[in-house]
Amino acid sequence: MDLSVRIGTLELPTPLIAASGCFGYGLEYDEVVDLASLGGVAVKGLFLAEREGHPPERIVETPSGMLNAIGLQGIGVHRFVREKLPALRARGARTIVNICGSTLDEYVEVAKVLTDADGVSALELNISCPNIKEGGIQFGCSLTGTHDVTSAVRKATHLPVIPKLTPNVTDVASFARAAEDAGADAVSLVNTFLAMAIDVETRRPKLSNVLGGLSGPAIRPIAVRMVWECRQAVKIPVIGMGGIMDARDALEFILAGATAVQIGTANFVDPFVWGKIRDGLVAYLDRHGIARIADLVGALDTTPRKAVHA
Amino acid sequence: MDLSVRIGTLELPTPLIAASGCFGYGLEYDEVVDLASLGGVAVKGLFLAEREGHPPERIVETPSGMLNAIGLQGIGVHRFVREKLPALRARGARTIVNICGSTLDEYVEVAKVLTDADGVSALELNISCPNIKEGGIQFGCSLTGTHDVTSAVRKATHLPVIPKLTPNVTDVASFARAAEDAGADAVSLVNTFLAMAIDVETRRPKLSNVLGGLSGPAIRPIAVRMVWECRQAVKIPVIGMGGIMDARDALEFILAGATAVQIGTANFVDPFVWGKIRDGLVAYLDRHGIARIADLVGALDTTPRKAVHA
Amino acid sequence: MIDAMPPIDVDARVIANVRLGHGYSVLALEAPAVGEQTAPGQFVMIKATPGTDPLLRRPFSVFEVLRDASGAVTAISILNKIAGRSTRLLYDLEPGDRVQCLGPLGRSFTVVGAPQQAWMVAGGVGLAPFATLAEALARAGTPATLFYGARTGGELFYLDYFERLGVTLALATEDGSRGARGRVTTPLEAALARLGGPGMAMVQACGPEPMLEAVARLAARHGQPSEVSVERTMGCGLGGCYSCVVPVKQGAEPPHFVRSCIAGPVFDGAGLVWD
Amino acid sequence: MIDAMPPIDVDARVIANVRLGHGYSVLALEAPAVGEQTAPGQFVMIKATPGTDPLLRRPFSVFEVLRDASGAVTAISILNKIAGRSTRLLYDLEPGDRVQCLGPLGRSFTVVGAPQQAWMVAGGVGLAPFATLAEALARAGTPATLFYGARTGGELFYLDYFERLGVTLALATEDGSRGARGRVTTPLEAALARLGGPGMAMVQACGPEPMLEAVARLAARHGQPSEVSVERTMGCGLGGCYSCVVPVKQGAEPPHFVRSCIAGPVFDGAGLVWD
Ligand SMILES: Cc1cc2nc3c(=O)[nH]c(=O)nc-3n(C[C@H](O)[C@H](O)[C@H](O)COP(=O)(O)OP(=O)(O)OC[C@H]3O[C@@H](n4cnc5c(N)ncnc54)[C@H](O)[C@@H]3O)c2cc1C
Ligand SMILES: Cc1cc2nc3c(=O)[nH]c(=O)nc-3n(C[C@H](O)[C@H](O)[C@H](O)COP(=O)(O)OP(=O)(O)OC[C@H]3O[C@@H](n4cnc5c(N)ncnc54)[C@H](O)[C@@H]3O)c2cc1C
Ligand SMILES: Cc1cc2nc3c(=O)[nH]c(=O)nc-3n(C[C@H](O)[C@H](O)[C@H](O)COP(=O)(O)O)c2cc1C
Ligand SMILES: Cc1cc2nc3c(=O)[nH]c(=O)nc-3n(C[C@H](O)[C@H](O)[C@H](O)COP(=O)(O)O)c2cc1C
Ligand code: FES
Ligand code: FES
Repeated sequence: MDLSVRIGTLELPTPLIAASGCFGYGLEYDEVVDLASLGGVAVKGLFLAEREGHPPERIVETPSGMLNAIGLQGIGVHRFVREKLPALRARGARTIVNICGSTLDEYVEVAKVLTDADGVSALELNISCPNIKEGGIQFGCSLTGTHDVTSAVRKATHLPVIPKLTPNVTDVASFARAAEDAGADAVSLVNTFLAMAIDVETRRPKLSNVLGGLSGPAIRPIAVRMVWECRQAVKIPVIGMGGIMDARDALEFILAGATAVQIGTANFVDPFVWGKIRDGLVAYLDRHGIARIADLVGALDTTPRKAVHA
Repeated sequence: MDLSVRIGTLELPTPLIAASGCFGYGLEYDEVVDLASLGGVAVKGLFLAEREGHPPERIVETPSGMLNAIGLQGIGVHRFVREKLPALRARGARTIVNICGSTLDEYVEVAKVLTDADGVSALELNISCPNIKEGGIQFGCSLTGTHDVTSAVRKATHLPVIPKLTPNVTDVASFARAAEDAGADAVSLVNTFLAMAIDVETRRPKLSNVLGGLSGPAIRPIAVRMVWECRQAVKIPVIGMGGIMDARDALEFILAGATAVQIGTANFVDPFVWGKIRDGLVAYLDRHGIARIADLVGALDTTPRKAVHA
Repeated sequence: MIDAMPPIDVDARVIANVRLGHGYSVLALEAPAVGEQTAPGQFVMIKATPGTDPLLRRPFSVFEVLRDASGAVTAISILNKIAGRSTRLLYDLEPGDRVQCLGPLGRSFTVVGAPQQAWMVAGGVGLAPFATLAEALARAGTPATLFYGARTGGELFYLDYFERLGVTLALATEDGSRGARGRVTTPLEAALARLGGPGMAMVQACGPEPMLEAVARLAARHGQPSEVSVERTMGCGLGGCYSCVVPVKQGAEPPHFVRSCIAGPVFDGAGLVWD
Repeated sequence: MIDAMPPIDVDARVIANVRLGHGYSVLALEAPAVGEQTAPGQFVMIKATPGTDPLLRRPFSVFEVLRDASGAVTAISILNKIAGRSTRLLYDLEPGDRVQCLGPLGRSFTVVGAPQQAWMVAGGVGLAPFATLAEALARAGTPATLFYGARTGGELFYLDYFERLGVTLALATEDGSRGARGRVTTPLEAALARLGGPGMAMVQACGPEPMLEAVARLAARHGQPSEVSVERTMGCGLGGCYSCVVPVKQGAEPPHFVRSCIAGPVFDGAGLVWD
């Protein structure tokens, strides 16, 4: 049973990637998961400098989902390269760095630092964080912005470039196209949906940031639709995510057209989810007599059923 | 305790309105709810002519939500006026007719028929049904389209005109503004989120229409955010909906800026939900010593809490 | 026939949950007010757990209407078969647990009278509506036969229950372990062929849709009326959502989608359009 | 002090769920492998029900580590207080039910040794981490006092448990029904004033944050070290989500948000920044 997939030049042993911001810098999970056994590890979004992020409350649970407004707290790319990357490399993790910028130049700067460093497998461009004004969302919500950041980073690195798309747009497929035109090696989606929750007793927002990003199973049907739309719009690989809790959910994304999938919120609910999903994928391939999971990518059959009546 | 609210010239005894497509033509619930006790009844979307809608499967459950692709099956506006409206009027229901059109002219035609009829309280313009190509979504996803349909219907009727906005856009507030500029008396939102679900065993979509609209608690945090954005963008009343299951949920929308709320999916889960939410609202006003629910509209306090640290 | 009383919603206590094996259980719910109003073939909408996952209720035929010694209705039961999440949750319920039970809903089977016979045709969990129908037929003194098919003999339940009511049994199993080998339509067709003339039996069926179609066609071919109870995904059970439609003939015009929760689940077998 | 062993996730059977009243219960879970590794003040992440609503686990201090006659660990218990949905679900669990229990997690309290005394300060459900700490202190022969405050006498639990371990009790209730009237800080402050000199007592607190702040300030003012266990909303308990941060002093630099699930929940009281 072959679970390996390719994202451009990147060869992943499984299609299961830890989603950015849901897996710390990877090393936090060293004790519970063999980092090398994952398809990849997308680390928490990094700017050039350190960031404190938003004050609590930073998360709140919602029906089958959660809102977060962490505010991209992080150690900055330089400390990351010094303090985290060597250990990740030592463990054989395929590290995908989720990069952020307040300006186009900052994205390029961060990309260069990571390109010169040893042990980075790919760059995921976070142009879709809904939680901070200067979090790149101004790029992610405009086609030209998406194109410009992607091509600027493209020019600055030989590493695979993976713009991460926001679902808070009318036509996500056009953003996938803009990324492809700008030389992206793949696109990943979805980031979280801009949302809010209110404590009706205090009449205040539940999050200090007022707004937060919705993730988890609640958003899965929308995310699957968006992956399906992007699959039809571009030739480059699509990395799908949004509410994947088990192998069945991962297969929904793969059948819709995702070459690989990322798992975020589910890792909070169960840090041992990785082995369970992996085993579930193997069992599915087995049950259906399919040798390679890659053969299932986009295999959704949408031919109409026999009409119920004339 | 005063639960009444005003939508333009329309005076509603409570802010609780049955959402279109989730309450049949109202009369289906005659046995379980006193239709006159509701703030209003938004009936199933109507075209000029009858429609068969999509073949089954038409709905599928998802985490804390459901997808539907009914395809606007309906009896058409003429039969509605003949067969349903008199009975609705007799029961003292405030009937809000959700109108659809394949063309701008059809919207106007349907509006005229209903304006000449007796017993229609308002027209809700369905420019946001995600489930059929010609369901007006082409209007609902373009600012000019939204403006044009609204002003055309505005000119054709003296009834309150309430464009219903789709959440499948980048900036819903701009659509609320377009509607207001075109003379809308209020806007209602959200319609469902375009989504899909896949049966991984058969590798086919679960819905015959492939795509469907996501409703229910899963979408509530996104819908509340959109209502809050619209509240700040326009002066006309905002009618909020999306996953309201209980009084607490309804209050979230009201505090975010909804003058009234609509309840759809919850009515499937519990057709007796109306009295429960009504009682919950009264208890809340009581507990907080508030005389009129109208005083809570947009009463969300977003002033930052005492900073956790400098 | 339509039940006149408005449906009610009961926060029903689980009285018993008897596992029959093969994923079947008989779940007894303390909902007498529902039971008193239930006509044979009507259904209830049940929410197995509070909370929003699973979100929607699920439809179940009323299986038994349970009575105490004095004959007063104490509860209803459903014949539950595990098909997915909610039926699994129901299967796992223990006495004392509670579920929301809304009903009775939908159109019921016609209770025919002698000399016409009632021929009930059940496939698998499609047995459910016939326990109450058999009781009504017994009360009416109508000669009744139950054609009952399952995969294997171990999945044929409540046979003694029907025998006690004087119902003639015609069984079929796909593995031949009990009754005729094959589909339930095999003994049915043989019996129809032996039947004197048109209109002598009202054929009433519940089970998988291919079976319903076969039964309706057989009955028509032999000049017998039929009623079939369809199972479509139901979001509300009250006519609110239009999820449960089936195509129904309307004379010359093209068939029309009808809501099976209010126009059905029991339909005239001759009126339905099959794929 | 950090626990060296990796956390494990146990599909734990509920052994008992003793309701103490006032919304409190002691829930015993068959998770010996977690109990064997637990140091005083560590916590577990518990998912009360399968499914996605509620979605996330909830953090709970390990209350007791339960042993059989031979001294082998058989289970852990948590002291659960109803605060919302998951704690309500846990309160309603019955023996035989199962929950997912991940742990042990986080940094534990320091077990000081004589001549230094250990002063435990508990507010309400903040009692939870001190049962295991009291045991460890008893094993170490460290003189221990429990300052324990609640709204009313009926909410002071497990007093005999601590007495059996030779812990001196100093109680306070807001309604004065038991011990000193007022906050637990009242008897604490009095005792600190009587204490001979700096460093003689390690003050260890768990409870509402205003109480933790007051305790840390009092201890500092009287020259005693303190450790406080904070309660922040936790999404993962493993350092993955950054939801649980508290501001910690770092010398001259501005304070810094630190993840309380891995750097805490127990912190040096002098190191935290209070609003
Ligand atoms: C009028 C009526 C009466 C019924 N009576 C009984 C009964 O007496 N006993 C019994 O065990 N079952 C009965 N059913 C079927 C029962 O409603 C479904 O098995 C149940 O809804 C499945 O829910 P689930 O959550 O377990 O499965 P899900 O997880 O919702 O889905 C699992 C599988 O079940 C299918 N399914 C989902 N909903 C329905 C549905 N409404 N009808 C048929 N298949 C469905 C799905 O397509 C999927 O293939 C009846 C259905 C109807 C419409
Ligand atoms: C390290 C740690 C140890 C804890 N130990 C215990 C214990 O031993 N016994 C016990 O009863 N409780 C303990 N708590 C608190 C417990 O985790 C919360 O009461 C619980 O998460 C509430 O979940 P809920 O679903 O019942 O409430 P929700 O429905 O999630 O929320 C209801 C209320 O509880 C608040 N709340 C939600 N999550 C938390 C949280 N993580 N911490 C504090 N308040 C929260 C919400 O803000 C809201 O006001 C501990 C918390 C932490 C961080
Ligand atoms: C707490 C939290 C923090 C996140 N931080 C980031 C981030 O730093 N960068 C990013 O691109 N996405 C971030 N995300 C989004 C996730 O990577 C993912 O796109 C989203 O959560 C949907 O996947 P899921 O439903 O599996 O969680 C974050 C999500 C959560 C819940
Ligand atoms: C089965 C179904 C049918 C619907 N039909 C319509 C419709 O005809 N016209 C319309 O404007 N909205 C329709 N909607 C959308 C609802 O009116 C409402 O906007 C949406 O469901 C969100 O509210 P809820 O989460 O409370 O259901 C439909 C929704 C459902 C679930
Ligand atoms: S189930 Fe909703 S209309 Fe039939
Ligand atoms: S709870 Fe997730 S980082 Fe602490």
